[in-house]
Amino acid sequence: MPIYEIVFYAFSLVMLGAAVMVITVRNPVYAALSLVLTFFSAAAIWILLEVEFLAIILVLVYVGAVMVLFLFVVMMLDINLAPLKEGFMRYLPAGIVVAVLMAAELLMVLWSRASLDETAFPIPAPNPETYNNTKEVGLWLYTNYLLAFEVAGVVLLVAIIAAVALTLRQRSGGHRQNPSLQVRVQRDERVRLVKMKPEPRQGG
Amino acid sequence: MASNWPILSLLIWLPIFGGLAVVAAGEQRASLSRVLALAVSALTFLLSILLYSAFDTSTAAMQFTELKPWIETFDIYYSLGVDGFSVPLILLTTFFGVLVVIASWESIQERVHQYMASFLIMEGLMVGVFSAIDAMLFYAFFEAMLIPMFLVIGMWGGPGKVYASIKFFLYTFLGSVFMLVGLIYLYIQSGSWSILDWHQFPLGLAVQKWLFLGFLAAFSVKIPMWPVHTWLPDAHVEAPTGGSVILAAIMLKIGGYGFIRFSLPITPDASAALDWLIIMLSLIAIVYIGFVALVQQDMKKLIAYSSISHMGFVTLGMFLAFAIFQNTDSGRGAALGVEGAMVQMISHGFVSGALFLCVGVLYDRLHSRMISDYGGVANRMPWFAALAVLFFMANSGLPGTSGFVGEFMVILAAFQANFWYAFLAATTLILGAAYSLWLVKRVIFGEVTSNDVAMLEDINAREALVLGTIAVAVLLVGLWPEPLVNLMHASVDQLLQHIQQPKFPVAGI
Amino acid sequence: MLTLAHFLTLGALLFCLSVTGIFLNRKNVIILLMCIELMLLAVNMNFVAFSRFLGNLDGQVFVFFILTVAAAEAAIGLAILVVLFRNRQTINVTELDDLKG
Amino acid sequence: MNSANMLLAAPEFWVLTMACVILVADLFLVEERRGIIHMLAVITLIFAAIITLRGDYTSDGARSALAFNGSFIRDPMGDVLKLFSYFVLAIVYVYSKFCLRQFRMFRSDFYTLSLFALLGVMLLISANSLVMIYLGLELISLSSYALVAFDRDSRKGSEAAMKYFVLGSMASGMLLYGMSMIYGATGSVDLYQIAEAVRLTGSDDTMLIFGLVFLVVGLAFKLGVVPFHMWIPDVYQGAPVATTLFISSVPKMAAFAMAIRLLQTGLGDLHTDWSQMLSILAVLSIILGNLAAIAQTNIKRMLAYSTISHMGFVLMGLLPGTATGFGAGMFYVIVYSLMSAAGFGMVILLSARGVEAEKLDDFKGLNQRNSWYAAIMAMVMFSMAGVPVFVGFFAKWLVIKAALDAGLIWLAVIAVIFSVVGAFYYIRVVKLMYFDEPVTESPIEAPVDFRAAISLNGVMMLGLGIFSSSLIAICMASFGA
Amino acid sequence: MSLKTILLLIPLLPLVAAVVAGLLRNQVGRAGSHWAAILGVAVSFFLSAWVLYLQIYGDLGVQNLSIYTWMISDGIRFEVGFLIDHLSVLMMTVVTFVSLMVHIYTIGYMADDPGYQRFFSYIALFTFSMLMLVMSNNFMQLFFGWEAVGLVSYLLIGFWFKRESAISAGLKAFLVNRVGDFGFLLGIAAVLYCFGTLDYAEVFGLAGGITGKTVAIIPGLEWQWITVICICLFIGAMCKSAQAPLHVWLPDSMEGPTPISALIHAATMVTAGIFMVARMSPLFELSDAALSFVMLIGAVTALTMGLVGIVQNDIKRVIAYSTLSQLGYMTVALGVSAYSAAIFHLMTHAFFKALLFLCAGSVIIALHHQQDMRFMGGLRKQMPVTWITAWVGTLALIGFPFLSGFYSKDIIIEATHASTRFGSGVAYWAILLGVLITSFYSFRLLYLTFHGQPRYQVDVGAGDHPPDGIVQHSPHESPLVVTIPLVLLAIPSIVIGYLTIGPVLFGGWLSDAIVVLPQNDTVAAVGEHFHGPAAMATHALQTAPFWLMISGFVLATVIYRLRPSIADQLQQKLPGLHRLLENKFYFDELYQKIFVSKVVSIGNGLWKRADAGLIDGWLVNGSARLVGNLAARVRVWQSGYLFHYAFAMIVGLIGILAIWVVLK
Repeated sequence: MPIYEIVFYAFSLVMLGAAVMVITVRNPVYAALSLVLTFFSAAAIWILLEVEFLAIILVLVYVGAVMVLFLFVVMMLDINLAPLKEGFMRYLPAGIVVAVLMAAELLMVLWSRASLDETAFPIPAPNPETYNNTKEVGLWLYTNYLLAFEVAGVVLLVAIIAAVALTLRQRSGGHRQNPSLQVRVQRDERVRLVKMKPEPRQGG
Repeated sequence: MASNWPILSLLIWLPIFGGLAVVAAGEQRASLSRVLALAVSALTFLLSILLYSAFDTSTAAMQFTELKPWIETFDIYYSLGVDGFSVPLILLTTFFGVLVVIASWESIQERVHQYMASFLIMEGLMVGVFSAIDAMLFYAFFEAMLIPMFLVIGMWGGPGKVYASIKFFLYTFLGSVFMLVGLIYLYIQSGSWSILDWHQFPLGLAVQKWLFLGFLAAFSVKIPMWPVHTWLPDAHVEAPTGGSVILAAIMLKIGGYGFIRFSLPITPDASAALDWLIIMLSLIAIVYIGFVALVQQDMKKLIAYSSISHMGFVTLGMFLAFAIFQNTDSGRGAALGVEGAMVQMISHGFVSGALFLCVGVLYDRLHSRMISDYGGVANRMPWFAALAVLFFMANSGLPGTSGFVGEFMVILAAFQANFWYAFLAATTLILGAAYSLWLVKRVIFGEVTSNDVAMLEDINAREALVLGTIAVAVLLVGLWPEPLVNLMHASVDQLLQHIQQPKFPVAGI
Repeated sequence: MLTLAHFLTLGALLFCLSVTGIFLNRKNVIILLMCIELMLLAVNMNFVAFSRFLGNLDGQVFVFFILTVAAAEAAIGLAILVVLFRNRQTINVTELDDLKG
Repeated sequence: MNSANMLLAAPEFWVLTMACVILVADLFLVEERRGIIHMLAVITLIFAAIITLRGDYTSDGARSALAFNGSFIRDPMGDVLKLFSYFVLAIVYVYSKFCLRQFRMFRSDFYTLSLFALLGVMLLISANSLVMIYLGLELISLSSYALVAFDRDSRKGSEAAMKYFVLGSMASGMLLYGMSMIYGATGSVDLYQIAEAVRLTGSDDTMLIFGLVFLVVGLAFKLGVVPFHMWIPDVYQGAPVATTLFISSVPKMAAFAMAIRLLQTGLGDLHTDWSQMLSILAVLSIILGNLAAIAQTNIKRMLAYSTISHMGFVLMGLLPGTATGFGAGMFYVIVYSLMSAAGFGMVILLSARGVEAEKLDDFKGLNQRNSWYAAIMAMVMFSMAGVPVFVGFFAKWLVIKAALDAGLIWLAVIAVIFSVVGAFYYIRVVKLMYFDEPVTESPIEAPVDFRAAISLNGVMMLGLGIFSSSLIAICMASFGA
Repeated sequence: MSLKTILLLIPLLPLVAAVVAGLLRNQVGRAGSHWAAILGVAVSFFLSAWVLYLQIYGDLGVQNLSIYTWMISDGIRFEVGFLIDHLSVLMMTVVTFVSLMVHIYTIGYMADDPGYQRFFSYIALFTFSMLMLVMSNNFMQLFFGWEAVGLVSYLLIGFWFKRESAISAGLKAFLVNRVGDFGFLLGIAAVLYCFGTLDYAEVFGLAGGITGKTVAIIPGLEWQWITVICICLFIGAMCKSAQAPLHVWLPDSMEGPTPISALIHAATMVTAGIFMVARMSPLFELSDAALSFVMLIGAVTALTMGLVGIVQNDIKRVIAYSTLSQLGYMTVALGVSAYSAAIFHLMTHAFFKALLFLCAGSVIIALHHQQDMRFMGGLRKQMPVTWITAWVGTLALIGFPFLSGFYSKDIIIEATHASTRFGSGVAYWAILLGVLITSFYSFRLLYLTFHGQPRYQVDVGAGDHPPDGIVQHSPHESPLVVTIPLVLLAIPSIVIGYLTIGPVLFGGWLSDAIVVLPQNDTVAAVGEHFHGPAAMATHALQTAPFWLMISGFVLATVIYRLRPSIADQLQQKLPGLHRLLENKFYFDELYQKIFVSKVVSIGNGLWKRADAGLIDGWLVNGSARLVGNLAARVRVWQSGYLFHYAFAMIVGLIGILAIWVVLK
């Protein structure tokens, strides 16, 4: 069925193109948006693989949450964009060499050996109509992967604690009330009587 | 009764715990530290005399053995024992243990407790080296000994102490790690850490050669042999008197002891194959270092170089045996060489220790070690001069002093191997006398050269006691070495029997 | 025919791109964080493909956890970024060189 | 799954619970009462140890027990490593309290984050599937990133955290890539099943090797071996010393466990391949770590490079792939943790009034200021240098023996040569303490618990050395050797 | 008292005396120390004489006693023991007698020296050492004594240790002797190698067994073992007995106090080499090559050293060169297998040379330590006893008939003449010419010292260290403690030759110690013409030596007594020769150039270049530097830039991938 291939190649190209955009564009906002596109394309490809649950999650979590966070931070930090892209061209050749070398090695492995051919990994049949990917994944999550699931929760908790611990701070210039202190305050702490000579008149 | 005691353990741990006690006495109570140190070292010496008196000279087997598991998982035992090679060296160690404490009585005023403790701990560790028959235990003592010495040189040393102490530490450390690799290899092959087991363990020639080189790396640095000797002059020059004394009198001997305990019996065939190398290096040491010693300006450096030259006799004497077995039918001279090497070690211990003490006596008064700062010392310090001349004479191998015995035996043995070996070895008669007596001439004799020298006072009772004791020992060994040599006959015979047998696993390799 | 290799190739290329991005990008730390997300996507691609071709759900579950952790990572990463910016008023990678040698 | 199986993870649950309790308790405590948090954390560790010790899973003669569908394993190695993790962490807490108080950073976040990290460590140690390994690892990493940036106003701290974060994420990306390959090649994420599959397919499967390379890279990063070590010096230097103390000690044990799980339990049949890879990494680490450390003037950075070389030695233990080798590696990593804790503890001790004593020169003349502390530091340094009879020596000889067991004489020789090079900078510290005159005469003050802990830690350098027999036996027994 | 006790007492008494005088110097005081020393040596002398008596008249044969076992190693027994035969007992008696005389003399000579006790301690110690040497029954103990006398000689030459020249001379003496000991020790080692024992009796018993055995010390050159042994041993003797070219220490040793010049550097120690060769005669006899070598060395020494003596101005140096020359005679005698003649000359020489030295010493005291003969003259009136004894000594030295020197020297000349060994012709002419020279310089000495006008001035206010030619008080005869030894020594100088030549030389008296092969026995050949000492003396009037001696006398008389200007003229006419002699054939300069300065520059070179430069600077510190440089370089890699760190990881990844996935 060529339609599958067409869809696959189309989304793959979009995905890779968007990924290239991510690492090359000047503006981090553009980069973030390109990243959204990359994830979106990836989700599409996953749908092709009949991995519906994860595809949805990918869109929800990344496009919906993580990328918003990114954009938020980008905007908040108000970064001066001008100098940030300088010298990019200088390292591009080296970067390309690295990329090509690595890609060559990875692809050599993937293509040159027989381990990935159809006998080892036959093309799977499409899932039956009754198959519910989400349900199956859920089942696995809460049975075989119970501990992992809980730990994942702890990981998120740590992320929260860490984020709070890092960013929550009492600004020295900020105004916060401390009732305990307010109640216990003494007179002397509030009022200070100062005796001073009258200032001499300035000339003029 | 005495033989039932764990006497070796006592000899090791008494000084070590004594040292800890001394350091616990604290910096404020310096005189308590001194007295305590003296008491501990004296007690140790008495114990070692007990060891000597109970030692059975008729057998080559290990005596006073103790065996307790240490690291059972890897067959490492706390295994002690002594034979004819170790007993004299242990006695030497405990003897100098006492003397060093007395010699440092007044000259050390800063951090006395740490100083005394360092020496006591070092003493215990050195006895441990000489009495360990488990290779890992040996290695542990062998290396641990570096630490107190390192501290002694660095803390109480002269102006170049940092360079000298670090050089000392790293040089020796580098040498010994190669041995460690060899030891572990042997363990993997044999499944035992017992040196005695290794003596019997068959090994191919190629393996033996590598092991031999590993041992050589450790012991040649320690003893030290040319060309890995350059740490010694620096260490000696910068070390405080006590440090120099222990370094020269005992630590160098550990290298020679190592050759006897490890290289010769464990890798006899490699020793036989590579004896030319050792003999060559020893002869180079004797001649070359003799020349170098001649031109030294610093008294301690001169003595240090002369030590290297004398240690050349030790290695020469030990490895002559192989050349003798090859060149003669009778094998006569082999035992002479090995025993000569042992006697040379003991004697050198006395003599170089005494010489460093002599320099220390001068240094305490004038705070200089340079020859040119002295001259005509005999005018002001006649008793000192007499003793110093005696020791320098012993250093140049005068008959009647202990310095002669070892050299004599080794030269006689060398002749049995090859005329030229003896010829080159005997040049020490000239060179040794030249550098020793030239020093005597410049320092001790002559007119008083400076006001400083004119202010010198002769040795006090404490110094006289120290130097006099050694002088008696030097003369005693020189005039009647039989009791000393008798200690090691059995062990030497067994060693020589042993090294004549090839220990290849399969015939014909 | 879309074989496993197609998907793995896609993953591999994505992986290389992300790694190259980390190396190439010398000015903006945020892009680095994005590159890391790309890298995890590449990994996910592999897992999903394997899972599908092996007919084994383990891979998908793994991807689920990776996504979770990636989110947490992003949060912490951005938090650090904020702290960094507060302290140094810059997120230029070439200026992060107080610590060296 | 039954409740008995669940109980195998009781220590983990306990630590998790207590971490949450501390998290909440802090909300109700005023500044002055924060000491309670410290107490709670230490009590957590003590009870964790008790629970771990009481865990009885070998009653039917088995050497290990599985839980949670095989993703969690209890075995002697894990228990020993966990116990030492508690112990070291307890010492770390004692040191840190003093340190954090001095730097006015005494917040409960440190305790919660480090307890979560400990949880990660424990999970990683007990992980028996790729998923659990990944999660445990991330738990440690995420907590560590936060801990490195713990001093929010520190330029260096945030820089270090950023570097650590980017590189760490990259490394876990690589690790995951490897895991995906392993998963693809074996069809499972369970280590036992992976091992089974590897045995069936044989070791010449390219995909496996491919995955293995990435796994090794991930591992190498976590351990910090060359060339995946670059984060270590910067992070050690940039992080607050309390954090450095933590990340230099406890997580190394987890990383070691991870190496055992992945390489031995999972890919034991690929031993020849990973052993060769690790030998290259090991030798590079030993050489580079020792060389670079020589040029340092900052003691935290110096210890960082020394860590790199130590990790090279740890890898040497893995090379032969035998039980004694693993035991050697384990002994080394435990000993290293103790040495590292003591070393950084001394840095904390000398840090006065909010200034970190991270310059080597701060150690000048320590012997004259306080000879006992100088002696402790000297013991640590000699131990790190591998001088007998300090415990570091036994660690070194065990791994050298392992290298020789693996037939890698060249590696052993290089290792010993560079351990001499390394000895140079260790004894340089001793030189500063003993041979130089002090720069300041100010007395060194520390609370009693700190003094007790550092003394214990220092004496252990010698005590564990002389009486190393039992610890060695324990380590060996953990692997059935 | 058993014999063993007596024999033990002989050396030990001087040792005890030395210890008392030395270590208890403050307790016993000056008198105590000289009494201790004199008593010790005197008893020792009488005991020696008693043993001598027993040997001659009693039935005491050769005694070989072991005192104690020094060491047993490798199955070889190293013993300390005594071999008492005619040779050793003769030496013992001579040594103790001369020593006793010198002890007594010293009381006067050293009277106001601050090191008085030390001096007695040293000379008593010397006596002990020398006795141990001559009494030894094995090579090791011989070496002991050998070095011990060297040590005491060193200490005594440098006795006035404040004087730079004295301590230099001591050092020189010791070092040159060490060169000899070097050879000697190799010889001993060779003996052990060949015979497996160091005991005289055993070695001599086995000696015959090694003839024909050869060794290639330098590859391709086969030497007889026996020759190697003998030459090595003789090198030792060359140094101790100051044979050219190793004689250079002896003239310098005159820096020591005169009594020890007499005792050590004339009468006893320097003859140890002669004694040793005689003792080793069973070995030397087996090697013609070695004996030829010995003879030629002796001949060269006898002639050249005599020549040098002619131009010396220092009174003690003249006698020293005369000693050298006489030692040359003895060595020649050894070389022609006339061992007994050598020993005989040794004995007579001991008396008259000690006498001459002591006379010189007496003069030196009188002139307040002025030793230069150019500032003496005319002393015979002030110092009659010294003058007469000096004449006796001189006549004995030049070999005037009936005096002791005559017999011994004449026999040597005759024996050399009779020898057919290679080189004996040259040696004969050399020693013959030596007679003329001996006579010339001896009379020159006498004339310059005792005759003619005084060439010094008396100046009471000159102070303690007046310039040359000025003395504080006018000279007068020395005290009795000085003159009595002179007289006591003069007596044997006169009569001893006459009395003992018969038994010692021709009566086979020494045959229990000395072995001479019949074909080599030159003494026996000479003995065929011997008809008693008196006949020999009268016969001498017809021989060349006598007339040479007379012509030497005449020459000296003419030049130094009658026409003093001739000396100066000769000096101007033959500047080259004079300079050559005055500089003692440039031996010192040669050694200075070849050895001393070279040794120092070699030492400096090895030290600075090889040790400090190459090994330390290059290898040791160099590797430290290398590590340091590497460290600095490695450090730069840690650039602080995240992308570099990432790059390192990528490179690592790519690298491992490349090795394992691509290459494998």
